[in-house]
Amino acid sequence: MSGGLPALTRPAEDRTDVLLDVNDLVVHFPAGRRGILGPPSKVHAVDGVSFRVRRGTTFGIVGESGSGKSTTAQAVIRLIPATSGQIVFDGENIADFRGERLRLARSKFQIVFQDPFSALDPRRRAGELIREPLDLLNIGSPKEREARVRQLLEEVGLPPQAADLFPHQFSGGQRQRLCIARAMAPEPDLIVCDEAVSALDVAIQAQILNLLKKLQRERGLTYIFISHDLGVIQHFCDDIAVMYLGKIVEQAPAPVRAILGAAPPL
Amino acid sequence: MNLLLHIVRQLANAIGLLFAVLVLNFCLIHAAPGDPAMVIAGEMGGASADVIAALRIKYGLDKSLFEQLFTYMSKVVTGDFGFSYYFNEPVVSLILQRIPATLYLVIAALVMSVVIGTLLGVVSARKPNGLFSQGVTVIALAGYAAPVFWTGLMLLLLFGSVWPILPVSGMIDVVRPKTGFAHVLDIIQHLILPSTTLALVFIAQYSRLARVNMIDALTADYVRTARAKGLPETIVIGKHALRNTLIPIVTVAGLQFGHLFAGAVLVETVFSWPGMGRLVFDSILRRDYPTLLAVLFFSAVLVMAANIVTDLVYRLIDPRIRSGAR
Amino acid sequence: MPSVLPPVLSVQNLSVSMRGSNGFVPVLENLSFDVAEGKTMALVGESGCGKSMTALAIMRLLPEDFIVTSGSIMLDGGDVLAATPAQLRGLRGNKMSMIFQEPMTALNPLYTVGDQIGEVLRQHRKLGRRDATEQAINFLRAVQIPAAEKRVHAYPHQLSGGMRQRVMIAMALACRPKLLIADEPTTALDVTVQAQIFDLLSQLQDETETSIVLITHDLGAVAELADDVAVLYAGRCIEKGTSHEVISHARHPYTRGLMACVPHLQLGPATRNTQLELEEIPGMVPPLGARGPDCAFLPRCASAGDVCRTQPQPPLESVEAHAAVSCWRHREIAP
Amino acid sequence: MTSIDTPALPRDASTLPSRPAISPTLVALRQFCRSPSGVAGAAVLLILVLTTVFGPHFYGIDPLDLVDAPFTPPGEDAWLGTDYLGRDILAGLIHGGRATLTVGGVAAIITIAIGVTIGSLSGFFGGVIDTALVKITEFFQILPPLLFAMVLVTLFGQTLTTVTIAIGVVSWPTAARLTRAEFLRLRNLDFVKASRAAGAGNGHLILRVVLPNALPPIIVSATMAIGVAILFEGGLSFLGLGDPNTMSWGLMIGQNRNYVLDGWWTVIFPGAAIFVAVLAISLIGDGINDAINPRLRKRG
Repeated sequence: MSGGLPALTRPAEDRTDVLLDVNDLVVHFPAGRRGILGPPSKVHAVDGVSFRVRRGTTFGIVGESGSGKSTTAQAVIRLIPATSGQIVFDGENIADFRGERLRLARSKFQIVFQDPFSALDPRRRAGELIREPLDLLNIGSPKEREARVRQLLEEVGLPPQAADLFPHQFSGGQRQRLCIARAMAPEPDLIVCDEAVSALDVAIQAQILNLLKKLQRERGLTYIFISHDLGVIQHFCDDIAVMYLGKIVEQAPAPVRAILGAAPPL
Repeated sequence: MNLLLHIVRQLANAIGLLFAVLVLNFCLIHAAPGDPAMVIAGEMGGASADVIAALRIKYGLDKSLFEQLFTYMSKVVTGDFGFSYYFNEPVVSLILQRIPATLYLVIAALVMSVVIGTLLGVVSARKPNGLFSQGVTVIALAGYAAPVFWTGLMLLLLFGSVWPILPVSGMIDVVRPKTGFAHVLDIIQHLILPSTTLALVFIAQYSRLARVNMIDALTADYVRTARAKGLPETIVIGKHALRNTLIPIVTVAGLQFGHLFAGAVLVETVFSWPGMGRLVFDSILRRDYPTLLAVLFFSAVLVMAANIVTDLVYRLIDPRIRSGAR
Repeated sequence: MPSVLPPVLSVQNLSVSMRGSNGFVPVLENLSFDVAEGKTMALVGESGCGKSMTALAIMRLLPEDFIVTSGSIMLDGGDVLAATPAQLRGLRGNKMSMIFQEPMTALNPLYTVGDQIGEVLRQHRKLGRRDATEQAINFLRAVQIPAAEKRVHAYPHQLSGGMRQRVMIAMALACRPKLLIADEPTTALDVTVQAQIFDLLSQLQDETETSIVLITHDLGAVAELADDVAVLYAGRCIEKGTSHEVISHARHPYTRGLMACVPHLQLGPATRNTQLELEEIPGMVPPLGARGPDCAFLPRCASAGDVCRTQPQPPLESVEAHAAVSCWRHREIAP
Repeated sequence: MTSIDTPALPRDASTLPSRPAISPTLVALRQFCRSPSGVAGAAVLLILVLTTVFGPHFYGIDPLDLVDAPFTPPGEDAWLGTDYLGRDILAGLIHGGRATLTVGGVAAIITIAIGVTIGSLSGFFGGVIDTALVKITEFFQILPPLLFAMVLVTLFGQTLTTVTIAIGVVSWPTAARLTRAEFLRLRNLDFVKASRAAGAGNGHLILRVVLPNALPPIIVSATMAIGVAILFEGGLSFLGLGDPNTMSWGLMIGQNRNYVLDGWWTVIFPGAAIFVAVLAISLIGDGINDAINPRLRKRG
């Protein structure tokens, strides 16, 4: 899919280079009832969203808080139940996956959350946290998993002995590196970065963005990058979708046009 | 309008729960070992054969369980909770006579424990490491650990023999019955010891609760904002922090009402206070099951009423709930 | 700072320390700056650099384990640090007031917005309850809150984040204070709302000539709103000057690195730079208690020389009329 | 594995603490040993348990046989005096303690088992399960616990087992409410979602991820539950609903209730025993509370 706006009709093109194809994704949350008998009122968090993500690229979703960007991303990797819609991942509609089939498919798509201080279980050591995906999806033998953990720590720029430390012994930036190592453990094709750098200081933010870029180059990873910071999105993403009140209102490759010009330009 | 809707919903919920209590009572009668008729008649008084036979027909014990439930319900709904052979009165009137005494006791204890408990907690939160605060913590622990019937007996001993300035049993002065205002004063005098005994345990709980919540409130952002506005400490604490501290206390007060009631049974037994608690004690001695189960039901009604009241008070204090943002 | 009037706020060698497990740990070391009337001074730095502690020290609202270990804070000629509790209450909300980062929790959820604004007026201007509410409505209009006469009876949870911050601003400016301290006023808000709050602050400043101390880590805000800026790193001021001078001609390697880290939004057609690495500052801020006499930025500084490793951190050396920097090699780094 | 075009990622090992911290449970244990109330409570409780277990060997008097004239004040022959029948109070305390402490312990276990199960299921799953379980909890809450237990014991017989089960069955709502609140809070934290994303099923999430983090407040409420159960057993025995042929502290008070003016010691010593036991347990609960949230302790 070259630059330019995606034409409304989908031209037939090479299936292989599209990793993820989301069609008319809808997520409604029940929000209590008006009267005792009245119909349950619903929050229309995501209201019919469609987009495609090419393999090895970074698809950015930007929008204000409450625009539904995080809900969309978490619904795509089935962390939040979608009301309706298709999620074709690597040719299969994972929206229909259930139980064990879904659980095993999770090795293909992982997530890094925004707040490093609540994304790591405070009662377990860093090594165990990175190992957890391998244990749950029983990838490789125990010895291999141990080696894999050390190798992952190395790749995200943390020393091997970090494996024995508890989350409260790391800084915000280091914790985010742990989360990235953990997301990479089962060697996924897609990693959702849900505001992964928003809670970090500017200098640390740059380190993490460069780390993610390096890992994408080396491993051909595909990212869905969620943020409210247009500067970061424009710098980091190949394609951008802008969400407003649960809908995609604008979609284009990044460098062509900045859309929401509200950020104080320097 | 929203409030009315809420109250209707609360009442519906209450009726549902009380209906469940009645079903529970019914099941208890049938689940208890032995013949339900015996249970209904009560082993002690009036257990003659023909009374049992009459009861069998009255409660349709020969019919299917479901029909029995229906007959039991139809009776209870019309207020017929059975007949107490020991007291020779319908159970309902027996209980209605005793409810006021228990209400005086429980409400006096509740008010005393919430007010004193909150005061102790709030004051000790100001200087958490201060001497006063340590003292309050010790009193709280002791008050919580002392069994209420034991403290009751202690007070009975103290004011009964050592320092006889307070009446130690019953609700009114039987020797010199008084009328009008003096009568009320007499009841209050009799009420002091039992309500204090009952309140002690809950003063302990509320002071701990108030202390922890006040400490949290004092570190909240809005208290910092209040101070940044140059408001004097009295307003910062009295207006801003206190009202936020009251919310958990009101919630717990609603939930604790059942425990308060349970404590009343013990206190009434110690001070022979003529309430439902004393009635329960007597009905157990005489295996008077209908009364026992009826008291259980009526106390559930009172606790339900208390929950509804505390919920309304809660909505009064916290506007977030009032506007439906549950 | 060439200003004819005496500065509204003058902070000299302010140091704040935290009572750690063994002895006091410096959080802020020898910070000095002045703010003239109607001017905005920005304190910029990453989390943990002590900028918020400065604000709380000025307001004498330091949390329990933090104390001012040295320095003076003069507000409109009065010594804040020597003020008695009664005098302090007279200053806060009246001569100097503050708005905080989390508008969600900074307002008391159980009282109406009008009541919380009216409180300041009742306390400092001895207004009656009705007049105070009256004034509160005017102030709500002044901060551009629509339907102010209705919103005055609203509770905080019924307002959006942006609205609540406007209420905080109304509350802070109700008694026309000489100084307004804004501690990261927009960090918790959306980008679009941030711009509105910044516009509001600058507009109110023009009308009321209030001096503002703006605490932020957003360099964009500094460029747009601040007249002067002080860059803080690990509790020390490493660069100071007019915002134009510091932003266009940063001298300290940390300030320069900070500028380069931020992926700036290029409007219009821009070169394809997604593959380029963002300039980054490796390592992390030295934690509290691990800050020796030498330059705090040394472990992360790419242009550190021998002089930096042997000498302690230099005091602020004024390079020009409106700029000063604390770096031995600033001439080689930014000629 | 250094990458090609950027220098090897700087290993900011220098700023990582060298020694790994000990596990949170060990930290909590160490904090507990430092909290005066915790240690004091544990010591007193240990003494109580030891006396009830080994007491009968050293102090061979049987609590039921008549040792001396009724209401003999504490003196040489009966250290703590005799009760209304002339039975030895000290023997009663030793043997009674065994019943009271076991009932307290077992009933607390039942309470926590039911409470944590219901609380965790309703807190974790939410939705219909949550509404149903909350309704059940609400139902149990409107019945005054002691009254309900009295009805159960009266109908199902006054044995130690029915008393224990009755106490357990009526007092689980407190633990259920607390567990549900903890699970609701923890369920939304990212590390639970992260584990689910890593392939964890509900079972793993509940038992291995959420429960360990919810344990501290549950342990405190479990400790408190023992104290509540002891007071409960005392109340039932006091009302004559305890197991008639096993001596327990509450029973001693209940039997001598009417003679308090004749022999104060018949009532004060058993009551003091309950008081000390429950106080010790509350101190332990306080100590654990300090250990798990030091923030409170710093402010005293």
